[in-house]
Amino acid sequence: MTIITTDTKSVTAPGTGRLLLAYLKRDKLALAAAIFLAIVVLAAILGPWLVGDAASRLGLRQRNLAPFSLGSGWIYVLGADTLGRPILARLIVGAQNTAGIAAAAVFASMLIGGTLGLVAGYSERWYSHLILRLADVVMSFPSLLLALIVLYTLGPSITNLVIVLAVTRMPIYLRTARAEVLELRERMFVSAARAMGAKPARIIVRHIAPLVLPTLVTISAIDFATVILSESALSFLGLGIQPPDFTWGAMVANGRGYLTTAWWIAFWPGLAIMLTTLSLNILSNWARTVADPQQRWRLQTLRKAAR
Amino acid sequence: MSNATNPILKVEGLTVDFLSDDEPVRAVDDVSFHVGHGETLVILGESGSGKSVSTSTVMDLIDCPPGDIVAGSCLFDGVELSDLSAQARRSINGRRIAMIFQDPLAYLNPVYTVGRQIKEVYESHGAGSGKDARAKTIELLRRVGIPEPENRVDFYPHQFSGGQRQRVMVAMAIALKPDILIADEPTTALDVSVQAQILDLLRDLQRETGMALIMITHDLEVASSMADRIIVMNGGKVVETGIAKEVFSNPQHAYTRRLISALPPGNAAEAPNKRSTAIASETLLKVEHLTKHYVLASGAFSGKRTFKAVDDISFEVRRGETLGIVGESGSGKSSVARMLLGLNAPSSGKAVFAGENIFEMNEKRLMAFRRKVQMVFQDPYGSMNPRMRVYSIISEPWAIHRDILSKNRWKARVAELLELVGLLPEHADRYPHQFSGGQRQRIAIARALASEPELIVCDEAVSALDVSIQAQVIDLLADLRTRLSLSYIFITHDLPIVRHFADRIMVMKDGRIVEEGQTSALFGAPRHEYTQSLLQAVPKPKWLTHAQ
Amino acid sequence: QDAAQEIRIVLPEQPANLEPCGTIITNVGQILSQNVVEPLTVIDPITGQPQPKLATEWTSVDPTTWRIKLREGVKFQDGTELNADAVAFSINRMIDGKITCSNMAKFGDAKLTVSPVDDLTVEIKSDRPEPIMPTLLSVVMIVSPKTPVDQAVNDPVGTGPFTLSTFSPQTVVLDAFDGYWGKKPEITKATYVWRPESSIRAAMVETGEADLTPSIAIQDASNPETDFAYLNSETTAIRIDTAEPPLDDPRVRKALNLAIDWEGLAQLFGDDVKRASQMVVSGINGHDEALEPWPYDPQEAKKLIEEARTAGVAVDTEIKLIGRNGIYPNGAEAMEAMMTMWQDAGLNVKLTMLDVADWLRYLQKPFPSERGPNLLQMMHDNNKGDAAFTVPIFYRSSGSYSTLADPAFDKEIDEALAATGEARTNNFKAIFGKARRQVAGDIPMFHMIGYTRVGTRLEWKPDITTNSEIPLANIAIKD
Amino acid sequence: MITYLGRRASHSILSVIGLLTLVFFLTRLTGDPSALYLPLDSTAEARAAFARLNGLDQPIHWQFLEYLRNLLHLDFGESLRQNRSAMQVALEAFPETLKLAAVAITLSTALAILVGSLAAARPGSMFDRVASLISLAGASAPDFWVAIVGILVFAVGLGLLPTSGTGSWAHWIMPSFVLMLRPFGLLVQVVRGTMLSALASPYIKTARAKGLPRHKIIFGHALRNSLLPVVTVAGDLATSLVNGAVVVESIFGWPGIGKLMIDSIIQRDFAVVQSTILVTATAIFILNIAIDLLYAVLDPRIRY
Ligand SMILES: Nc1ncnc2c1ncn2[C@@H]1O[C@H](COP(=O)(O)OP(=O)(O)OP(=O)(O)O)[C@@H](O)[C@H]1O
Ligand SMILES: Nc1ncnc2c1ncn2[C@@H]1O[C@H](COP(=O)(O)OP(=O)(O)OP(=O)(O)O)[C@@H](O)[C@H]1O
Ligand SMILES: [Mg+2]
Ligand SMILES: [Mg+2]
Ligand code: NI
Repeated sequence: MTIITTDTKSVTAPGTGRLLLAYLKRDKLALAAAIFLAIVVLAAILGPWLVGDAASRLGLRQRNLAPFSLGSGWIYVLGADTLGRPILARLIVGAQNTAGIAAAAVFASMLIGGTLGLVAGYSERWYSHLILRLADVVMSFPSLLLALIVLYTLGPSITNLVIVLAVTRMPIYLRTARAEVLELRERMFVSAARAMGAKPARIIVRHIAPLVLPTLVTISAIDFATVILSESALSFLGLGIQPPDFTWGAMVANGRGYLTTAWWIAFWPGLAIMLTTLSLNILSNWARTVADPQQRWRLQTLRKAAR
Repeated sequence: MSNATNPILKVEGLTVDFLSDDEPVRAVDDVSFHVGHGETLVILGESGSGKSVSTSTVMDLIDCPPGDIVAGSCLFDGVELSDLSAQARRSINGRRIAMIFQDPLAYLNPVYTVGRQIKEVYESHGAGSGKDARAKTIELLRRVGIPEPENRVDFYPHQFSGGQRQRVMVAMAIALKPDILIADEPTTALDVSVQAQILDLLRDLQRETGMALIMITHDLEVASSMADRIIVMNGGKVVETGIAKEVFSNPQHAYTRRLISALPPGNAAEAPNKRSTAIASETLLKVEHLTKHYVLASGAFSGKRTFKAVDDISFEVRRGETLGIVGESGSGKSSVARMLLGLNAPSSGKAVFAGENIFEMNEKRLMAFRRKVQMVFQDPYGSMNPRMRVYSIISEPWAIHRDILSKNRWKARVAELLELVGLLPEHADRYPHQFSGGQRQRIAIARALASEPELIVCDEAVSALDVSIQAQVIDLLADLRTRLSLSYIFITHDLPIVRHFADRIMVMKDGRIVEEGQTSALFGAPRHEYTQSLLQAVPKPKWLTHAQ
Repeated sequence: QDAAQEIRIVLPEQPANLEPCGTIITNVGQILSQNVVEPLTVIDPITGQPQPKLATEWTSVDPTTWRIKLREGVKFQDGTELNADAVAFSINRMIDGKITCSNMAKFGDAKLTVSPVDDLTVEIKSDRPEPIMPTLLSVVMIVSPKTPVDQAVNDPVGTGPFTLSTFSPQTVVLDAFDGYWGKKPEITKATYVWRPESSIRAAMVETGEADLTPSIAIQDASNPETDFAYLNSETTAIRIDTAEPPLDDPRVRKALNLAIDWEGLAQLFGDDVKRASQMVVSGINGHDEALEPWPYDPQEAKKLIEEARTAGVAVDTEIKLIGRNGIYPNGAEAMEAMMTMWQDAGLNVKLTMLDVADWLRYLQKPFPSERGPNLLQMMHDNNKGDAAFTVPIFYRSSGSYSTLADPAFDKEIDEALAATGEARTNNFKAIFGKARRQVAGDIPMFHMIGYTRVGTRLEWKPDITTNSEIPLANIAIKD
Repeated sequence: MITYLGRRASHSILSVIGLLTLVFFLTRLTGDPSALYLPLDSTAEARAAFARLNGLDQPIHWQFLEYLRNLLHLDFGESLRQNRSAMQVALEAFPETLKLAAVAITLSTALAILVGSLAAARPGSMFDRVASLISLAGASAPDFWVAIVGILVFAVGLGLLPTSGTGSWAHWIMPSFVLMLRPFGLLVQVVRGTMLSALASPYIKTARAKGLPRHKIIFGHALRNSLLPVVTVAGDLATSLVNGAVVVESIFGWPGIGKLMIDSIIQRDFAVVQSTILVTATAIFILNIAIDLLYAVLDPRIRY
């Protein structure tokens, strides 16, 4: 997640990084979230190199090994999956594809949807209507059908998967951004900027976007989970990630049939998804506080005067 | 009259800080005052001296944190307010203590009709509901001089003019005839005649119910006409306090003396002025038959209703000239300004700026035009992006028009501009919500000056400033005019200021120009009866009227 | 009517329609077959031999003609009499091509003509010898002559012990038919609902919301009291595309068979699965009990691959392993495991999982051009008693799944198809033997096991036919 | 207003027609249905016959013209799978989905507004933290996971609720609960975020100065000003539910349009795909028009 810096850089450039760190320390929950995300990112980068082999080694005779059974070594603490592979190793290795796909899809949909929404909300020209009706069309278009069409016309690949996910998630950003713009553009400071001769692009980027962004980021943080889970639904069609590659979403889907007998197969990856989403949200709330000058005091030291 | 022994409100040693990572900002420093039944206490003081903060504290409106009440007590009717539960304080607010806020647009909820917002006061304190409350609301609006209150009651705040919104605030505050009314600059956007009406209303209320009035104003005439006692604040401290007449006739503190001396002498006609000396013959702006109809909220099935806010007006501004626009509140002054800036589309008419009709410019020409014309808005808070620091706000024109100033000089120039309008360079790091009303207005002026335009439209640009800072800003504007041959359209309710500063004056009423002429001619021999009434309505000191 | 005599059955899938000509489709057959509509013959689940149903006797007049004697006194649920005309009507409706008739597929491209001989006798002629006609007749569902001929229906009327009373997106309800010719079933009413999730179906039987559910997943079959395993006539396999190098080399194909840890893989499908050496299960005419499956021998596999490599076979070519999502429980896992094992053996195998429609392109001729060397996951279901439903499509060069092109083998197959009795059985056994030992054109995996959960209230056990029918008449209520 | 509605409606109709055209051609890129409808071992002849029977042997533009012509007679084609009118199939399933979606969205929006507002009223408080954690956990948990565990616990374990199916009110509890999780979690966050900004606005000070009770300040003034994004997000979530809640529908055996759509897509039952999309698209377009009108109601500064 990017931290929204409206203009902090211009004034407090030297200390911005340190300041943010201080703000992070003030919010213990956000700090924990940041640490967790850092671990996920590390796993994504180093995972395949660290435990890549273990993650793909078959162990048909220890399928569905229960978690915390110590006999098989630490890598099996979280149990084994339906092919007897250690879940811990798979979680670590899966982080890469999971985070990569979800981040790419969420970011792309937020960027494109948000931009189109800003334009559609600010402008009253023909293209703003066109954008909105296109969004309606995308919303009405079943994502599975889209996936199938992409699969048949473009073939399976991770890029295409990201495209499908991004396109289907786009309308929510578009419409939310637009709704906020509809109100914001009536505000006086927007008129003031126009009166100063600011071009629409500048008004949108400098004045409107910073106020719209927090909501979009909030949505995107939750969308992270949605995207991970719907990615695994698409792999059913052959568009999703294909074995031997896998994601947490695929792991969850894999354990679907085993909830009664081997809960851990779907539970751990589900938990990983949940914790990641949770962390992203906590961090996005934190960023929201940092970005809002009227809320920022919550993270400041607030040195009181002596009395 | 003054009931000093048993005041209804007694504030003692109030000290308020605003906290952040840096050193706390001390807004109010050991302030004490009191007010009794039927008494009027006027708080005078420099802009940013803590007037609003100290009165807001009484109403528990300062959020702590980031605010921090370091010390002080507020005794209301013998009860220490800070000891009361939140619930108990709530039931006092609105019913027994009411407040009129300084910046009416920001302080009105944009999504509710004003009627609803006033009605709510009745309803939440169990003083009427439904039809009954509505009838009372309409009556209130009528009393504060809103035209057609039966219809206007269902309008939203943005459909009112600045002065009308201020009157809505007044109406809301006096709805329940409170024991104490705190009026924070209640007449800054009102022309003299409406102002007189509002002041009369407040006086009537005081007579009727023995209401105590705490009035914050920068307007010495208003102060003198209302005050029983006066306190003067400067830099967060009370620097002088006393009976009104005493303070006016025999000011003690240096700041007070400076204030009083800025009061224009009785016959201002030949007082020194700041009118321009060199007006070119070149016409900069020529407005012809400008008209604006506002479309009023129309239900799905009723036809469109329109309201004619500006009705066929024509005027011109020459280079280096200051055109003052005065007129009744709601007469269409701001509407004209907004149209000239291309913010509202006119219903018909032309405005030719430097040979080109503003209303027919394409995007590109409009950009170039806007570089040359700047506006200071009537509601300064709303006109600044809440997420931007003052530095970014003031430097924005340079960011938009890259050729004005090279980036490495922005910082110095921002500091310079802040100082010119009487602020400190370190204010550049703050956000708009951390300023007082007058300070925001000055930031807005600094921003308008930043792009070095040819024409500045000032809509009540100095209305929230105390006399000393007002004088400083006017000097600054006058100086720029001579140096850069700037032109101004100066919209104000403040007759002494226009008289002092404008070369030509245009008087508006009901969307029309009722009179226009050179300043001295107009002030010397007003022809239209509205102009005459304006000039006569100058408030008289209370101690004089009282003596009769 | 008594609630105690009513049962609820929960199926995995909603039947898309109730056209009696589609009873070979599992979820249609499980509702209609033998309940609402009845065929002329039924297959004995143990011997695989046809037994009388609406036909009481059959004789082969000449190699292409069969004469069928019909049961007397049978009435359709709409009151019409069952007679030769009605049977002719049903068969003609099936073969006319005016509706899409899935059951017809069992007849291949045979051309049939039906002629009533007398009121209760019909003669069926085919354009080529059809020695297993009585077996084939088990897919001919006899419907009332009032059924529209040019339109598929959702309200079938047959001669079965139950009539269809409701078909909604949520349920199918069958009510007992009073005028049934045979023994009156104990059950008076059956309600069918559907839930795709196996664990939910199992739970429904557990809570008593339903009485019976076919095919639950192995991991849900956890209660020996209610859960019954049955060999479900399905055989899983991997087809090797023998036309594409390096798979055209028999050594590589054998290596593929040898490289799999079969015992380990069997873990995925439960303890009761049977390792398969051929594409039909025992009980099907032609199944060779003596045929040994490939063992697990990774050393041998590696050796064979090395041999092939030295012989100039491009064994490092990427081989596509094409799986189909949802083909059978744990199918995807199996593919993943097999891919890993083949990679361990030194083959460059890459897995792609496809959706049905896409997968079908690889399964059936014409195959996609430039398909490259590929292995295809598949499953074959022959519960019709005879290897004729298996051998030609897999091994004859004209077979729609076949990648082989061996005229000699074709000839053997043709002979087997035309043979009868002992000779037929032995011919098929020889074919399976050759396919396993010499050709190795496929990798038979397992004869699969189905699990059915039957509520404690019912007296019933699933068998090999359960995948295609659940005759309510066979279900008894315990008291 | 009327002109806006008129223009909006005409644009929407055009878009739906465009959508249908798109769907018509694109679905036909996804493979030939005949293989799916005939048994694996059927002959080439049988397949040709199938194509002929269902008009699939015609050139595609010809099929499209045929489709358009039939549309004019309100004939939306026959389902390949179900042997009956495709539109009838779609219209049978749609109300079921709509009912469930309406319940889930209304409840979750109402609850989220309550919880989100209260959380924003005391940011950083225990309530805020707990509400955020719970709502987010619900929103990011795999829905089938919650559904199946719910069934195992409440139906099998405790025997309180039916496992699945439709009928009594008890059948509604679990499906609507599962459907509510994501909207609830997302909306709590959106409400909380926008409310935080709204609560810092000057007009809140006015409300306090008026002596309004706390709940009126929060729900009357702040909430009303933050509803725009909330309504938008709720609307978007509603559309995604209208489009079908596949997991819930299939696990709970709810005969809705989501499962129907998926099945039809997988089975290439083109007429049903087109009909379901026509139905849901109409609903979605109407919903979006309603939401846009709601903007103007919620914020008087917005005018069309
Ligand atoms: N939220 C805040 N954070 C930091 N400083 C603040 C904040 N609010 C007000 N101040 C500072 O407190 C001081 C007093 O402000 P206050 O609004 O009381 O001034 P005022 O006397 O009402 O001035 P004016 O006449 O211009 O309205 C000012 O210097 C202002 O900059
Ligand atoms: N958006 C609007 N919709 C309807 N009426 C409006 C709108 N804006 C302004 N008006 C009306 O137009 C009239 C002129 O408004 P304007 O703001 O120009 O007055 P003004 O001369 O600036 O008054 P003031 O001195 O009080 O600020 C007022 O009666 C106001 O109620
Ligand atoms: Mg103030
Ligand atoms: Mg105005
Ligand atoms: Ni004034």
